[in-house]
Amino acid sequence: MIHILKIVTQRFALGLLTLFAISLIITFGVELLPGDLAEAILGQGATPETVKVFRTELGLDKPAHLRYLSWLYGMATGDMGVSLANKREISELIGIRLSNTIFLGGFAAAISIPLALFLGILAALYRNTLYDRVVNTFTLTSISFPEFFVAYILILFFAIKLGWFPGISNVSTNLSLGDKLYRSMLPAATLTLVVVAHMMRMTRAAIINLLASPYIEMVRLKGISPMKIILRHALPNALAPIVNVVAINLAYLVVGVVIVEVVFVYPGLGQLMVDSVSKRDIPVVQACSMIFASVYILLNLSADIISIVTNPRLLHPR
Amino acid sequence: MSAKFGILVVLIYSIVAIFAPFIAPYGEREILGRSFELWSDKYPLGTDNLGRDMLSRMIFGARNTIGLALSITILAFLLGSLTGMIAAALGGWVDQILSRIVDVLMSIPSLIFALLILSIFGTSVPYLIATITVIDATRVFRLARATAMNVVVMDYVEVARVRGEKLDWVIRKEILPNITAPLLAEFGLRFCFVFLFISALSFLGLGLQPPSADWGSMVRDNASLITFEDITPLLPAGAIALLTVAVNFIVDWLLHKSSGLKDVS
Amino acid sequence: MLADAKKNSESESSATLLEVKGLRIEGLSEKGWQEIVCGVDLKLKRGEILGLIGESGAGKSTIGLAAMGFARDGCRITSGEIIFDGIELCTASEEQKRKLRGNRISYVAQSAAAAFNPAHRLLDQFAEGPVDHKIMSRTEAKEKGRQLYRSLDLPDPDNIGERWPHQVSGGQLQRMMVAMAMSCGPDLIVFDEPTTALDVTTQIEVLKTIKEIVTARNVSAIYITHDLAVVAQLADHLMVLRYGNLIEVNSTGQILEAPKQEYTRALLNARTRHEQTTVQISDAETLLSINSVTAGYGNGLDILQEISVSVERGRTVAVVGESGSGKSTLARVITGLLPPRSGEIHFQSESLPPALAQRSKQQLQKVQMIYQLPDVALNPRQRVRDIVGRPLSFYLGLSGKKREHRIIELLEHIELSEHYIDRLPDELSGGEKQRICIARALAAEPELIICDEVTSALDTIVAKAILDLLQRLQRELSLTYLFISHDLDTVASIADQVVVLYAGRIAEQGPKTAVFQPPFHPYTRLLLSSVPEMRQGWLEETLSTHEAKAGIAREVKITERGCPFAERCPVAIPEICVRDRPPLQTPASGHVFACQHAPEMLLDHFA
Amino acid sequence: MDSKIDHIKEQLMSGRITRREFAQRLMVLGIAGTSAGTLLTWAEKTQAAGKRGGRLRAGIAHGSTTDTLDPATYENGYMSKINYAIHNHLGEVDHTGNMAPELAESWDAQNGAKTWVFNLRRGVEFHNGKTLDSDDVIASFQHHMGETKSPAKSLLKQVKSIRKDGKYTVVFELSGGNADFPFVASDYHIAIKQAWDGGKISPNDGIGTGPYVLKDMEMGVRFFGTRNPNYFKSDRGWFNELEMLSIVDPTARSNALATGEVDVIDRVDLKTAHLLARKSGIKVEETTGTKHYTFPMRTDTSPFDDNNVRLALKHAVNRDEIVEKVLFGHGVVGNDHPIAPSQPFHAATLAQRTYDPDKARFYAKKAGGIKVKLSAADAAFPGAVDAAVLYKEHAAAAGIEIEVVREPSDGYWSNVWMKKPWGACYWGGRPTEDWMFSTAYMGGASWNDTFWKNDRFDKLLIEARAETNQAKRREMYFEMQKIVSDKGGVVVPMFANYVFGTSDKVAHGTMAGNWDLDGDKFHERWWYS
Repeated sequence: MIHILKIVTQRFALGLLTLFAISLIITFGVELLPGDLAEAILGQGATPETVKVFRTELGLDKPAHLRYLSWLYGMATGDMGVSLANKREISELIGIRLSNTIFLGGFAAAISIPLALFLGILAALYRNTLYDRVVNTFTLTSISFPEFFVAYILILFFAIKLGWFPGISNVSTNLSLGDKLYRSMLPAATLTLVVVAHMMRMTRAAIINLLASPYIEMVRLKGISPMKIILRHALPNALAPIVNVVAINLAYLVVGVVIVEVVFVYPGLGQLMVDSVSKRDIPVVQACSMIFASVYILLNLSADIISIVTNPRLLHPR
Repeated sequence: MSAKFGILVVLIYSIVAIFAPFIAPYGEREILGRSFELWSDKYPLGTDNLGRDMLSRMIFGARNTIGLALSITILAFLLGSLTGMIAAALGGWVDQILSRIVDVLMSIPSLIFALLILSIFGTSVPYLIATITVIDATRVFRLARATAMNVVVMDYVEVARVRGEKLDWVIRKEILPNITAPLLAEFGLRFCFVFLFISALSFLGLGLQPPSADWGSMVRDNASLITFEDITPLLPAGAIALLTVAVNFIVDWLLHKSSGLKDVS
Repeated sequence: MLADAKKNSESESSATLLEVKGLRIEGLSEKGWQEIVCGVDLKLKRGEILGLIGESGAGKSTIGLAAMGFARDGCRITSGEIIFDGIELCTASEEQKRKLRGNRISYVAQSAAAAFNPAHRLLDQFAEGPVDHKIMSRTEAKEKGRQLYRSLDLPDPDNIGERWPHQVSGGQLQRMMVAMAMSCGPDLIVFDEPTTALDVTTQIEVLKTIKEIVTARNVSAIYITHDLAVVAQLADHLMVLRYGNLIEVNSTGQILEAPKQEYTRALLNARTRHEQTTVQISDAETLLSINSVTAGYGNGLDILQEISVSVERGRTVAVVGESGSGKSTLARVITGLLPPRSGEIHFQSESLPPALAQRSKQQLQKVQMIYQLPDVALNPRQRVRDIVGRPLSFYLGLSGKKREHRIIELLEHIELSEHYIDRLPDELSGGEKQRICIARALAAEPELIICDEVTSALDTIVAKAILDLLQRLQRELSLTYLFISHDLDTVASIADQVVVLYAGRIAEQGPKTAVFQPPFHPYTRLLLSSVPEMRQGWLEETLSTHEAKAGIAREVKITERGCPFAERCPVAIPEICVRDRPPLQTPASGHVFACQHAPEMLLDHFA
Repeated sequence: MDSKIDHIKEQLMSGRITRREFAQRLMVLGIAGTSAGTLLTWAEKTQAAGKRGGRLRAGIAHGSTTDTLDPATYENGYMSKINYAIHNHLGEVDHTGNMAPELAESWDAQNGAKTWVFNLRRGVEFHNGKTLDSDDVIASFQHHMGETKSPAKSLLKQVKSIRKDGKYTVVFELSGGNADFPFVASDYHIAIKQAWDGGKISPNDGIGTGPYVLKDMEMGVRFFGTRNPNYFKSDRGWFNELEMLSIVDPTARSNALATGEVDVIDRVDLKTAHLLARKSGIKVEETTGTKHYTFPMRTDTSPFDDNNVRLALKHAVNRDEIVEKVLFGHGVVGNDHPIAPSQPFHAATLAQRTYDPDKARFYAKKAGGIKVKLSAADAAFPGAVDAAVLYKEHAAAAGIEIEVVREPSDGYWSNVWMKKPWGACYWGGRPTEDWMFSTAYMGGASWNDTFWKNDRFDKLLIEARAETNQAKRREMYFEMQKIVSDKGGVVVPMFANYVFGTSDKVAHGTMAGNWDLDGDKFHERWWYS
């Protein structure tokens, strides 16, 4: 147990370091982008005078490193600051978006993870059969279409032709859970198609990899049924690589869904970040990237912890 | 069987890509007729929004897309696997530093990262290649490092070290040949992710320079037609999908060949 | 059909349990399907133990598994009949066979560490068979498990089952696997080399368990091994196999006393101890001297404590001990892979830098190493030419024709033809691989070769050939060996000097003649008495001895104080041995041992 | 007489008088009998169709999380539609392109159009119940003057002072005569908001006098408002509720309309407009306005400082093909000046420039050969990259080499526009000729994206501004258009229509073309049939 705690603390510290590095990269990356918030917001309407006034109003006339330091101080004291563009509290701004993003990601994960495991296990069980080939080809095909394209195809069939689900998912906070699920069905399905192949292939590969191991031969020689062999003996040992891939895909579901958000008009965090980058709203970009990075780091950390917890060698040292 | 199919597809694609100017009925950028003409003898797959021959665009697209995807994937593998192996072979602080850098890069959403870089430096082909290469290389690094770790503990690597071999030999001759199989498997998937990434970028307006044809951008340009049950966008998308499936068939077969025989003892 | 089978089993209950007729099995290789078992017949009566002997590639395991109606992936049974208690297994459905496996026929694998699922507790794995075969409830099954553990004298039998596989020592794990095979009360157990990977002392412990199980419960068994001496302790009949063919079948006694076939005699011979007198070199130069080296990994315990060994040119120094005694660590210290915490290493009176990176090419060239597992010591992606050729170009700068010529010369040295030059390791047998490792070491033209358990992964006949080769090379090229082994038999045949290592400390050290003759250090004595002898009844005799009772079934533990061997020592003096470091004694010049007892006392003890 | 009838017709249509008032005024004018009957039937059609009720759901392009309610930061179509839903302005552009009173009941120019007096409508209430007066108007203007980030600042530079003359009169003193000042004063930025203590507006309060009361808003996502029960226009603002979603992706927008998620979308993807129109229950409509797409060249930069180069390039483009393939026919060709055919002073008699590779080759030869880069991004206008590609092909036929550079959409306006020598640009157009020319063609104007200066042109511009004689004015603007077309640095290949889609349940009268969706006032002017 102390062992795990040590790993967790260590990773946590490294995670903070990573966050710090990212905040630096993002700040100065956005800083390097041509133009700033004043120019971006005024757009075609920017003249040197108006831009100057706007900059002063925003505090953009101060040097970048000073702004970064004050941001860092705010962050350290738990204050995310306010959006430059509309002066709203970033925590409030992001709060709604984040919960939407997590809702969609969670929904997609709730479909895709069990589905991927199920398909992967079956593919491992019936490897090199027609079923295996069909599932493999189908999933490969589904990941070789761009996300927006998958989305459009789903919209064509399920929204336009069949009319089962809405073509856009403008969820708002006051919707009931059922309504929310109904409205986000298509984006969740799109995401599922996008991530399921990777997880399914990994599940299959990890299990097949283990099927050659002596202890699997041993249980086969104990006369245990093939399904039980996979569920009881192969799966627990294949968990570490599977969990890793699941973590990567979960991170993707939270972090990488900008395009699905655009297509389905889903008010998520990705859209917020893209908007803010293009408007150079640095505090919001910072906050978003911190959240994304934290999600990534936390998911990886939990994958590591699950790997440890499911591995008796690490959990119960001699 | 499926491997033969894969090889056949890749072969056809390569021929099309290499000999595009001789195969295509019209030029890549030639504006011929009206917008969105239907399929006809003159234009076998109709014309695109500017009245360019769709078939010719597809054929030249093969050239640009495969060329781009291939060079990005190869570069990413060179960069990623080399650094990954160095991290595994040297361990210690070198490994720590490289791994942390990769962690940082991977924690930034890749689209955002690309958006930043390409907006700063512009979307010329070299920057496009460099950006996607770096993003892809981080994934390759993780894989290369993890697999190389398993090789590094082998006695034959120890033999080489005790012999006094330099890092370059250990990586080139001892580690690399033994991790090619998993790297190859990843290559197949990465290759297709590059297409997808290019098309996602062109969704955000950062793809390849016009008027060059590439499948990713072609999918994007015509994607809106699909909701009106027009199959035009399915052509480039299908071309990508077919290639992806074919490449992965070959990779699966290679993997099976290299690992399958070990099962028999 | 079913009624027939039942009748069969009733009428022949004392007669044949398993009958195999004309069994042919093919395996998939690069060249396609090839026959690996070529028409084998066997018959096994109830309560009988049949030994299947042969080298690797003989098809023993394949036959053993076929007896369960099982063929590994990449294998297929092409013809023949396998009748188990009236049931034809070749034609039986998968479901039928599944019901037999683990239930009426069970299996004990070579490595329990690999055969136990690391993700489940031991008792759960024990209970899995009976529960899934619906023989008993989970609680009943677990209770049965605890009973079996108790009757097998496993430590802490009530709780050991709650442990995870990695928490139990190799010998105990192997015994628990034997217990697991008994979980459903089978009619037949297939033992597939169950002791091959173990130390001699542990081997006795496992053999004891098997013997108890099989004889006491009247279970039939097929015992697969390459070690005649081991199977002689158990089997009623022996079948000698080679390349999938039956060479000789007879009762154990007959085979041991009067083998009919040349090959059987070779198998017997390989286990017979042959003392060899080595060339005496007067005034031998000290090549390597290790001066009170202490070493360990990371922040852990000292794995080696104040070890001093010197190796003279042209001689062979053997380092002996069970696993965990620190033998391989010593090799790593010498090669520079593990810089010692204290102490020095001199080579040809020149001080060797402790870390690998600090050593010069010349220094590295002088010490070469051969590893225990040729499979992982050879890069599977390099051809023999590159493997052997690399030291030639690296150290000696040879290239082109000269290099090629030298490679062929080296191949001749190791008795392989020049056709091997283009092979990959996968295309070589275990013995051939080890020969290539030797050639690679020779290619560097070293002064000293460290041989780390070079024969323990090989079949007996092959191992003997390798030892012969090493000795021949030593004579011809006047090589110096530091020979690491747990097998006293091997050591006895090759060493000039012997160092007995226990828990990182030297227990006894000196000329072979001195070490292997009374007075013995108690540990040396234990090791010697554990080496199986090629005669029936040896096991029972050994088990009855005083030192075996005290010494086997224990693990090597490093202690901070006292004598680490104290708790396994039959003559340990209570309190003193646990508390005080044993004094170093020199009964004769060059012979040192560490014990509280005086040599004369020990002579008495083991008289 | 006709003009008077027209005037009350307009008043009826823009909702300032009711049908009953219309009939009364006809009587006052002494119109009776058949013609009165015809007019009344017409009035019936125009007006009576208006029906209260329902929730209008619109899917609007643009919209960003970084948007704010501050009128000084309105930069996209989504916010300007919200602007018109919440706020009113002094006047509004009606469907004829003329200025009609809104919060100002009437206005007067004095002193050679240097002094403007605006009389405010009485009894107009803000959403919070406060009654509008001249302080509010002055505060609203001052928000865009002086130290401000507002893009309207440059428009209001001509305003020397604003003062109130009683509770309902505001007087503007201009530095020079401007006959079009009511247009300027009704610029969309200058929403009339309430003056709080201290005489300043609170820019982000979301309170106005407009047809809808802001209830809920998430920037870049959704706007929700309910009908303003006290709206001063009794025959406007028919819908009970208004919901506007920001749907940036064009395909998503048309999907939303096709699946009935919204009732109105703007900026229909031209590529698929004909397909969308074919769907049952959906109408695709368009209005022609002042929106035009241009390729401005920096005339201060080589080689564009040579008018031969400019003329060569102007002749080297096939406008018809661009209109056909980029606008899919939803627009008209341009004549290298920014005045739309729908505008009153459009130079209709000016010869239309056509694709003429020979002439282009001639000018190119005079310039010593042309090899240039054209920067474009779809941020400039939808299809800009395609248009540039087509241009390249057209010019190639005249031996002119154009390299198309696709610029990132992100940051296009700050990094490419007015920076790169030749690029693509979008102009929503300005309601008056003077405004358009002063904004982008007068020497030294801050948005003079061609960096062009022509003395004759600048002189005409100043004169025309204060000229009140319409015939003279027409002549002057005609000459200016010719100068821009022949000597200017801009290629104007096309005027683009506003193309939008609606459900067929949505009805409307004649639509204004100054902005998309009926002058961005669809929510106020339309109703459910």
